Amino acid sequence: MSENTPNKPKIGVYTCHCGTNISSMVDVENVRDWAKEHLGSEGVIVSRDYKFMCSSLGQELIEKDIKELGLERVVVAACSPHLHEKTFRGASERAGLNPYLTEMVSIREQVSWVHTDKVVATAKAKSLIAGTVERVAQNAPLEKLKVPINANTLVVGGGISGIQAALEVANAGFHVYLVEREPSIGGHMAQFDKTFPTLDCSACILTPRMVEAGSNPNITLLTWSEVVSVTGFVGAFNVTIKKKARFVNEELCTGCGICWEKCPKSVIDDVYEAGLGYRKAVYTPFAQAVPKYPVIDKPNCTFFQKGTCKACEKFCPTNAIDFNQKDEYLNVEVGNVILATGYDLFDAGRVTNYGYGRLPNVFTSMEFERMCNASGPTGGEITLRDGITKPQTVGIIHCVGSRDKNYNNYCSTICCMQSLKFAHLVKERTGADVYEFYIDMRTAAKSYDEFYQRVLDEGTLFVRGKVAEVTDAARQPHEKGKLIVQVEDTLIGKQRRIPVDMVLLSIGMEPRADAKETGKLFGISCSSDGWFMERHPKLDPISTMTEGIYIAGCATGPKDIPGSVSQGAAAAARVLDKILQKEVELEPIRASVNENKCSGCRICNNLCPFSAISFMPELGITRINPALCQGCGTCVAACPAGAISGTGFSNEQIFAQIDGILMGI
Amino acid sequence: MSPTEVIEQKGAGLRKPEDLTLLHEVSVATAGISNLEMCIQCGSCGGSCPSAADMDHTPRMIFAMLRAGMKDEVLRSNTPWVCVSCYHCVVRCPQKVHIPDVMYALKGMAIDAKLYKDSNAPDFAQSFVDFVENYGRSFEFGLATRHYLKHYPLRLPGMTSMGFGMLTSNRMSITPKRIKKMDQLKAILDKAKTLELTNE
Amino acid sequence: MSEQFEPVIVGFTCNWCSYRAADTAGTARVKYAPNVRLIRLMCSGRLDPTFVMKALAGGADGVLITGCHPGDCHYIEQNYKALRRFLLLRRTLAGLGVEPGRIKLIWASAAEGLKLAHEINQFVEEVRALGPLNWPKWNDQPAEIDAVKEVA
Amino acid sequence: MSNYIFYPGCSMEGSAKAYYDSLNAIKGSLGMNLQEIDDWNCCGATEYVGMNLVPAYSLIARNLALAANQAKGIDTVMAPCSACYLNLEKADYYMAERPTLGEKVNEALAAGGLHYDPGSIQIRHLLDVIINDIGLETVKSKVTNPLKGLRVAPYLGCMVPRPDYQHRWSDFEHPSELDDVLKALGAEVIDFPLKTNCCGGHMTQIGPETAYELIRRLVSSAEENKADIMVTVCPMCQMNLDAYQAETNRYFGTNFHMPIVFFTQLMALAFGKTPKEAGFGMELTSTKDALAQIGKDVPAPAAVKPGKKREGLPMPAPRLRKYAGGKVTSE
Repeated sequence: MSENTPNKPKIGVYTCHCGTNISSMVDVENVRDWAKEHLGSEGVIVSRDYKFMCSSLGQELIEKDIKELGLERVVVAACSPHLHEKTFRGASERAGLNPYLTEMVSIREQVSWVHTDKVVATAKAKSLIAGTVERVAQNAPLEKLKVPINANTLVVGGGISGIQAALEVANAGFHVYLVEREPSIGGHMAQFDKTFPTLDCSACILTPRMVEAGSNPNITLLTWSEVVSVTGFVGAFNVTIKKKARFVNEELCTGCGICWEKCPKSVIDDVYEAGLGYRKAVYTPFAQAVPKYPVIDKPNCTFFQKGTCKACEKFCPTNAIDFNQKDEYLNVEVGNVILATGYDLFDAGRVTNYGYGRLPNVFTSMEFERMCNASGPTGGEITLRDGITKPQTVGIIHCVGSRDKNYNNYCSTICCMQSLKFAHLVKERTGADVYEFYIDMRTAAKSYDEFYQRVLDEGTLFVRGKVAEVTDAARQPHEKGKLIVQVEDTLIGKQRRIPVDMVLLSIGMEPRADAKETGKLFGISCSSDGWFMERHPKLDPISTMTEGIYIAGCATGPKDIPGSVSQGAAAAARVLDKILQKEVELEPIRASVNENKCSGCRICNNLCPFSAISFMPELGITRINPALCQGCGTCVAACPAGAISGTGFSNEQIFAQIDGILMGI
Repeated sequence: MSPTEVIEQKGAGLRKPEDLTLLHEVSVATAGISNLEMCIQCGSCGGSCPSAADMDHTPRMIFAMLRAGMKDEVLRSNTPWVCVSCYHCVVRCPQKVHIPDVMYALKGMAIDAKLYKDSNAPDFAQSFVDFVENYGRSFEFGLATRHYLKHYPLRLPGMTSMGFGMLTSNRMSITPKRIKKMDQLKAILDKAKTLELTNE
Repeated sequence: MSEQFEPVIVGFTCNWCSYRAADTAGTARVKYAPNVRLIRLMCSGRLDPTFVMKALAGGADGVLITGCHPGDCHYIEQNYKALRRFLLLRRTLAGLGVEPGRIKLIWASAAEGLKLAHEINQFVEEVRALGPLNWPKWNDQPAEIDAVKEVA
Repeated sequence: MSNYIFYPGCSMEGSAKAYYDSLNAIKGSLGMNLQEIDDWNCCGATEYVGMNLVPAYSLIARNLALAANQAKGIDTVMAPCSACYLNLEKADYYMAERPTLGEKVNEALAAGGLHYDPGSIQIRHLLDVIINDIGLETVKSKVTNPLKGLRVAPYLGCMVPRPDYQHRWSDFEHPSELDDVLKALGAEVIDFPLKTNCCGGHMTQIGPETAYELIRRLVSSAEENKADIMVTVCPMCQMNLDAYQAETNRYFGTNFHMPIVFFTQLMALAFGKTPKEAGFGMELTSTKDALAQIGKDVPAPAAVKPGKKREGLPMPAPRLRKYAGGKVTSE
């Protein structure tokens, strides 16, 4: 081992092979020897390589060197710090070295995986290591910040995923605010008739959960409400919730239903009935709604629009109608947030070649769900748009708006199973012939393929091909008066025209139209498809880049019911873990003002979006509140006097890193 | 070589890199970016095609055959020649494959390889090209007459009513027009023919 | 390969978006030019203009500054401050006789690994076209060089 | 006055003369000033583009280069023929999408002293210009003779709404633009389900049976929807449906009689022009019954005087010369 260079801390460099992930493109042994030789003057006293640095043996190697060689700094050249920084800082800490004196160099994500020339890649790895060796010498030991966790939790979205999350947290004894923008919780699942592959009634399995959420004393149910602002950070979020005026006094209302019985105004229900049925201007979306209180739909209410009517008020036995009710704003403090905001359905009218909106007997999957539902507009009868005629032939088209670069590139994952369920329901209730038009049959979950087998056995006719068009233009006499589904049957390589009475479009899922704004509100980002982005797509699918904000259900991507429920429960478990720790550790990356250098120029004062910077007029200087500072470093970069320094990313550290990187040239 | 021979010779399935070479070759010969390698074999092209019934292979099958390296079979196929350039397939294709332009590319390759023999289509194209290269304009009467004389002589009596109609209704001139700067156009086309398009 | 000029480029990335975009590019095995070396900051707002001067004075031929898309900043709006500094820096460089094209600002979200790789490739070509950075007037006006180095 | 560089295309002087005549009859009322591209050449239709890429796109691009040179502040080339419109648009789009193609084409153009930068001029179809520049209100204001009682099937064909690289049209499958113009003329417009289906294209020449079936579908659907007349924006569609309708009837043993004219012809009638000025009388499937619906009569076609020396050159003898284009790639 080489001798320590005077005035330089003792540094150890550890280069990982990552199996062959790194070593196939970076000459790891060469890097190891080079670091010892060329960076010896920079303080490197030991340089080692290892097959898997992140393994316990790899970590022990570092711990041993810290203890035996008295290392004062550690550099691990391996994968991205976002994967293993915690691992290696933990190893250092166990060996008695302040964790913030350990840095990682990403030579896998930034070198071996993205370059193709081994010589050049090796040179780049060396340059990055040199930069980090210089930087780490400037690192200072830091102590983690600890902030207490508020035990209250906010759950946004009252679909099955949000309900599950709220119940798990509440049942553990902690308070939950469950916010839902519709008048009732239940989400899309409340609209379905049957659920695949077991065919249990959706309402039968969902309503008990809804009732539980509505009656749990630990859950404050805020329906017909939306989150309008969020400030603070993990452990201490301050959330403002807008409670839209219901025009119904919840204290007095018994949910008896006389108001909507008497209301003279019928409105097409585009939300719950998917446009297939009607509701009144004062309504609850469905009979089992939780809470049971109705809302008055102001833009459609005769009294609000014309000034007369008030039928609901006249007949209400408890005087619960209150036309003067105003929107309320509620401020709540929570420690963690779970976003389970769900999905929108693809607009079938965009695929004009399928004729939705032009050809009456083309239906969307959600319209069909409502049609099948005994409480739906047809009382569970499967009929054509006229409400009478039973179809004799039905065509079901998969992948509408999904797996298509013209619309959404991704697979919506549930449509194959949904379509198979429809085939079964049509057969069972009408005996009609059913055609399924699919590109690929995707039934990859427990008991799903068995259901496909069952539907095959029931005599459904499968045609492998993406439907080209649905038309009413007959070419042959037997096509007259029918909808003709034109498709290449790709298994026989011939175009077919199949006349049917009814077409069902299995429409895909889309991110909520306002997902981006919601993301901004909570400080999380969306993927290029528009779904909320996970901290790690495989290993941390329910966390986000923002501490304390968790995501669950279809808000993160298309999912079936079991997937949504699992994520809701998982997010709740993560929140409970945080609550039980009572406080949360934060990265100690903060800015502070050297009061001797501060000239009081106030340039930095308006830069902080977290209001952490304030001017002390009596002292003529500026101070930074470390509890509010988030560590972005903008003020550090702006201070003309160099009076503000940022821990973890100080000027000295960055300058040293630049020097190191450019050293070889 | 029959398609089965091709497959037997190379072994079943996609063989690298020879088979991909054919896909690549067609891709390079296609105007714009073909996206040919992105085909997921969904059949929305074959389903959309108004003349699919007259094709010996649907466009989708042609793309599968290109992947399998079945060059002769593809260039002998009537598919590209029966394509009516309606562009329904391209706007419906979920992978944005430039299907009609791939068909154009295959026609050019078939002419070069002298493989397509079953119809007069290449001749029609050739007559058209001749007119354009000599006059700078196309010429419906000359084209139609020349074409029908050569390929449907028996139909000509039936068609004369139409041809006569076109003439008497003043819609067909008996003589072609020539552009003024034919030499300029010739120079451009002569130069163009020496230029090979390679992949970027 | 012939004797092609290989520029050295220092890139500053935001911890939340563009550094993760580099992770995304890596995970997806997207290939890009090896000329760039990335330095992680917490936010593009942390970018002190002297970092750029230091890199250019120290031998880099170009500097890439990357941040979250406007409106997507993890710290709400600090990337706008990076944009302001970037515009100022371009003018300063022009004043020093250095091509402003040697610095570039791009937005890349954590999902945009492909975009980041594409932008890196493009910038490498742009700087390659500019040739090696030779600080003007260095030989005849050493005082000025020292001033630049001082700032850096 | 709106100024346009005008690319008529070969058929405007031949089979689509009615289109040309009627356009000339209405352009003044619509305030359109058309400057024909000097010495334009054929766009290559669907045949030349089936040859090698570089010659095909050089042929088209010569027109774009000439147009751009002639433009002097005019930003649009207007083409009334769908195939011409699409080919010009394609050349402009692909030269940009695939820069190597653009370079090669410009290398070829340079041999003729020309150059074209993709994107330097907009390429638009006549219908697009009428709808979006002139506007429906102007069209309505010029109607003196509303086409009341005339049931019209709007037929756009393929190459105008598709592939639509620049997203100029309301839909690929059921665009509404042509319907809107015809409604403005006072006609009764049917919801024609096949409005963007194919007329058979070049198949009338190389595989007539295929084309006859496509013609049959269109004509029978128009009849079923009780249209008096079909209206198109494309010379090829008009030619196929009009001139080959009798052949189609013979082939299937049917008895369709569905006249088809250009939309500009109906515009001219509605603007008060005579049927002759509007180019009627040149169609092979008679418009007599249809015009009777609006109280008009079809003029007799002008007789061709045989033997008169015309502008132009004699026909070349058929030569079966092998196409001498560059190879696509190595074999």
